[in-house]
Amino acid sequence: MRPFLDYLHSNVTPGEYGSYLWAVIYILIIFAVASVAVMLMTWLERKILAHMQVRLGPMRVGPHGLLQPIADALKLLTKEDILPDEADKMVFWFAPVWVMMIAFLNYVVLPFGRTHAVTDMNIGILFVLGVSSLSVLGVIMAGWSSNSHYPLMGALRSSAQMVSYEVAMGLAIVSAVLMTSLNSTGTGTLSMIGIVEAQKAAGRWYIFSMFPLGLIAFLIFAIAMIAETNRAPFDLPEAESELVAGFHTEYSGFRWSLFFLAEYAAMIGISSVAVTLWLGGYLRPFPNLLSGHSWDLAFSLFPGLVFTGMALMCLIGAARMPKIPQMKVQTIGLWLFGAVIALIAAVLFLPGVRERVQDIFWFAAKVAVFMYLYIWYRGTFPRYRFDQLMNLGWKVLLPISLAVLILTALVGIRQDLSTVLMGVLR
Amino acid sequence: MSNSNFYDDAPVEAPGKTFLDSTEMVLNMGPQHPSTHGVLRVILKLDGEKVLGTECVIGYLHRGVEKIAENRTYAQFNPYVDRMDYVAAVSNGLGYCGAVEKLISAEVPKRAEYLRVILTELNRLASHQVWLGTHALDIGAITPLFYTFREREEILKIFEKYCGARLTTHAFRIGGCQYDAYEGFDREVLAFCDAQDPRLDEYEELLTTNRIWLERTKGVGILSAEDAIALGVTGPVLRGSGVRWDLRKAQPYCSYKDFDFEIPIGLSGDTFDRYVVRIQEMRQSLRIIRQAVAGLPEGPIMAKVPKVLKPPVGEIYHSIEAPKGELGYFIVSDGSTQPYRVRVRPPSFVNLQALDIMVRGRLVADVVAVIGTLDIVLGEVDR
Amino acid sequence: MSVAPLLRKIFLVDLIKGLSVTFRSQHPNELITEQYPLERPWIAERYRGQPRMAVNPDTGESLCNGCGACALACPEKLITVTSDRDPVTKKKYMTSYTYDVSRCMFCGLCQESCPTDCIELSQDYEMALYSREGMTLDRVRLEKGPEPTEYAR
Amino acid sequence: MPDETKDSQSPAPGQESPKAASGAGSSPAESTPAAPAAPVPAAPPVAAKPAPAPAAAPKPPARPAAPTPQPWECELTAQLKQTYGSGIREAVTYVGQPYLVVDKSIAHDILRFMRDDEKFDYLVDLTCVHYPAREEQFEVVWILYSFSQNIRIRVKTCIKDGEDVQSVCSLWTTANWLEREAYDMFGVKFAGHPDLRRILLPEDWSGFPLRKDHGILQQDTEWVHKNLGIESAQ
Repeated sequence: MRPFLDYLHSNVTPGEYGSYLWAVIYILIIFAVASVAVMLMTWLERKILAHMQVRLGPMRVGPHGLLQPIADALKLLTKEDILPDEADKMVFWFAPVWVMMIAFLNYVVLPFGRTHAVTDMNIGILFVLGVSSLSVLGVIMAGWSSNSHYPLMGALRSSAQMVSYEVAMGLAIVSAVLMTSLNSTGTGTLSMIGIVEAQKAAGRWYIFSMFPLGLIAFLIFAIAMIAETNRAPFDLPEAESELVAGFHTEYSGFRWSLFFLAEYAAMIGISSVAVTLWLGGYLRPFPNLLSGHSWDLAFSLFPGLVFTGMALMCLIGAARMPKIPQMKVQTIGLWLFGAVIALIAAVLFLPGVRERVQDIFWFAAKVAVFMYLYIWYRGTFPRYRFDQLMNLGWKVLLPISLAVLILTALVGIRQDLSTVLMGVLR
Repeated sequence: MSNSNFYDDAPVEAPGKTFLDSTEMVLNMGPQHPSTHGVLRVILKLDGEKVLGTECVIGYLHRGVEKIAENRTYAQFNPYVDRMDYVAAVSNGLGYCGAVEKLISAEVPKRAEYLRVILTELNRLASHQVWLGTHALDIGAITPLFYTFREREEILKIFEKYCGARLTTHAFRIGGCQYDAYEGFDREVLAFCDAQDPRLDEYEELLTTNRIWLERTKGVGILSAEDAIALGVTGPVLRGSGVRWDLRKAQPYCSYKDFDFEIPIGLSGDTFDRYVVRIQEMRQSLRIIRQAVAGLPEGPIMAKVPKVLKPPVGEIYHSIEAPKGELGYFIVSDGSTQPYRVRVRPPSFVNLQALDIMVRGRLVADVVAVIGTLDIVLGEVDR
Repeated sequence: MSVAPLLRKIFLVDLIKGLSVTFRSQHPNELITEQYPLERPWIAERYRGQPRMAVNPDTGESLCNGCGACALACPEKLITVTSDRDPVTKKKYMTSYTYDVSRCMFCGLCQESCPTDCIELSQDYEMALYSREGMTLDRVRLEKGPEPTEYAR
Repeated sequence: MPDETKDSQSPAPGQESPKAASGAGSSPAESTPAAPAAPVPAAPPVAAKPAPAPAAAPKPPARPAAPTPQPWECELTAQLKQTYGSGIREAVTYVGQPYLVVDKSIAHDILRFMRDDEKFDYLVDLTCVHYPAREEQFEVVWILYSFSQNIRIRVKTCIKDGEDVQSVCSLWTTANWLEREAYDMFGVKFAGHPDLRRILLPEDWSGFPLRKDHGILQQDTEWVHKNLGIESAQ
């Protein structure tokens, strides 16, 4: 029991600490939180998209449709599980499981805080790249095993798309990794925590370093990651107006919900990678500009303040609910919801908690921005056509990312280069 | 409705070859496909994603409107025409009433004609808004649909106030209009026009300059002017191909002579041109509405038409510029109270025929873009 | 390609313009959704909805004189009127009246043809039923007029 | 009238027809049909004084001034009559709309002539009318329009039941579906059509619904009887 609790006083991840038990606990927590985040994400997506489209979105299940994801989940779980007669049963059964597994496998190395990660692999980012490219396998399995035209075409599109955008994405990642080696010690790292710590040491996020190289690399990654997760405007594999539902046309009920869960989990996962690589991961904003004890304190109050704000929004919303008998239950529900959030806010203000939670909060906030962007793009842009998508991937993103990589390398070794050049000239 | 010939073209399976060696795939799109605008079924012959040929299977919504007409009196058939192109019901009514009026040589009062113009042009706006929303939705932009339907709602409210129905309006009667403009009609219509201009700009901001939209529409579904004329397409599809022909100008009916407006045309006949033509047409419609409201004369709204219509023996063809193209009615009268034959010349039906030539050799994604740009309504295709 | 369009393309001006449109639309004032059973939709005065028959408010007698003009005018032939002649006053009066709403397309030709303004299409629009029975309205139902539906949760 | 012609503009690029100006302006007989609402000069507008008509509903309305078909005389008809003689059975205008009734044997030639020489490059519509009482039961109607002259005319021919008409698919591509629809609805066969099948109705439909002898309830009753095993309630 002792070593079990001892971990809490250590300052490393469970992986480094070597405690399998804690690793399992972390995994369970991450799985639970990610699932809840996905549910919340579906609600947010529907709400935000609705508001962009001058609609209200879900309003009936719970106050402002807050319980809609639960209702959806219940519906999906109780739906008939249809297995097409002509399908390749084994593969058809396995595809959603595979996609789901891969989507969550990424979370193993994601650092939500200095110590909040399952493990800190020294090849972390390589692991992410490797694992995320496996998800295409599940999509192909789903499309092929359905034995139907639309899924097959969706799968074909998906495989081509994911493979080609992985190249640009990988090159963009390499340029970020390259930046880690450009510190005083000259030792680069592939570890996710290492990369964040390198940004801390460098005193700036990589999106701003070597301006505009970091920014361009980040933008390339940001585009490629939308394509990787099959989201608008690159949602060709499931292009609704063309392929009905793409690779998961034949899926229904629980199996379909696994795909759905995996898609959102992958979105959150890949956004976390972008945050880690370019946006300083779990670091708080302006570590240099606004340093000092009082600023530290001010920033540590942020999580609590945000939750207080959310609680206030709930309470105001509850107060402004129409005063009619039909809305009574909903109003009470919103009051309660606000109260729960207020309670969380109160907990977050506690001195012991607020230091430990800060990392996670900043990380989550940065990921949330990406989530909003995902929804925003979906609400705004038309969809690319298949050949245009390939053009963009191979003819635009790939050359630019190559150029960025080379330039980053050149800028990184400019001192050595000039020495060498000088030597040659002499 | 069958497609026997279509499958006959499939390559004969050579001995020792499996289906894996075949490069062609037959994809059945519709009738329950998200982007076939109703119950259109298109069978695509594909090589990978490339379209080798199409076959439209239509008739799922066939209600035999022409047969119904032979069993109704002239006035009774009027509500049925609303059900053909149900997003432009008012235009259908205008065409039918105009045809019967010509048959009985009735002179429609000026005020009624102006009211008809206002409502028909509002309907053109509504129809184009439905087109824009669904077309953008097909290409993947899901938001314009809601913006366009928001504005369409305003038009439908005006319709509801004017004639008591939103979609199947039955707004006009043979010889004029049943309803006079309600109190505040002109004010509301003008307010709508003023609100519409910035909204149109908003749509254009979302789409016209958007690089994805441009890539998806430019050079897609090109229809040359020669092909367009040979295929008999009309309306924005014809004008998008560069033929400046609009029945409102070429053979003005219903006081369109009085109004000053332009006919926008496209240059290359691609999807983007048709998009621009329709957007410009919406602006021209606003212009016409403003002029018509400003010049709305006083007076009767109904010509003196006998209650029981018995047109003289004869036949008539009357066509109007509906939002989708030339909507014609060919009516044969045998002197009785019921038409002997009513033939509807549906613009959507004829325009749909151009689908094959427009998508051959292009990608699957272009098929939905082209179906969207043709702006078909299956109620009218199948009648 | 001149410089300005190129720059616009590089800095994604077109995309940002589109994004700003959707972003602006999120303002709560732009919402247009009507929460239907809670909020009653606006209905025009001339709305053509469920049919009803007017009665003389003073005497409670039907305004219908049994002429059958509505039945003649109806394109769907869904109105049946039977009438009789009063032996004393020699006036025609209506004996029964049925209206099949399930086939009605609300064109309004019946109310236009009615010489006494008896049959009219009212503003009631909640006519959905779980079965076809009850869709054929008789005189009593028509004179009682629409019964507004109460929705409760 | 010339204004309208000008407004309509020239259609296809490079198709500046010299007929555009002269066709509408020169002969009054030819320009009349272009006016959609203008009544034929000989027939005064009927709606001018139908005074007693609306009063009594059942009584047939007075139709003293009903428009009557007028002979259509212009260069075109003269030329056609000269070439085809009695093949041109009628050339008349009715309410300002000219039409030709021609023999079935020369219909295709006339249509080709119309398209090639007279620039009627747009086939507006193709349809049929069924007159069961006549010996030549079906009247096939082609409605043609010329962009350059801004004139719409109808060409009609009469055929017996079971006879073929020459398809015009080779002249106007648009005829393809229109002929299929005419076949679907009337059973009129178009010889030389590349793919003459039903278009709106299912392949296994029996009969041709727009023929006058096709009862509207007959198909319904049969279907209900066959598939549901009950008598149709209609």
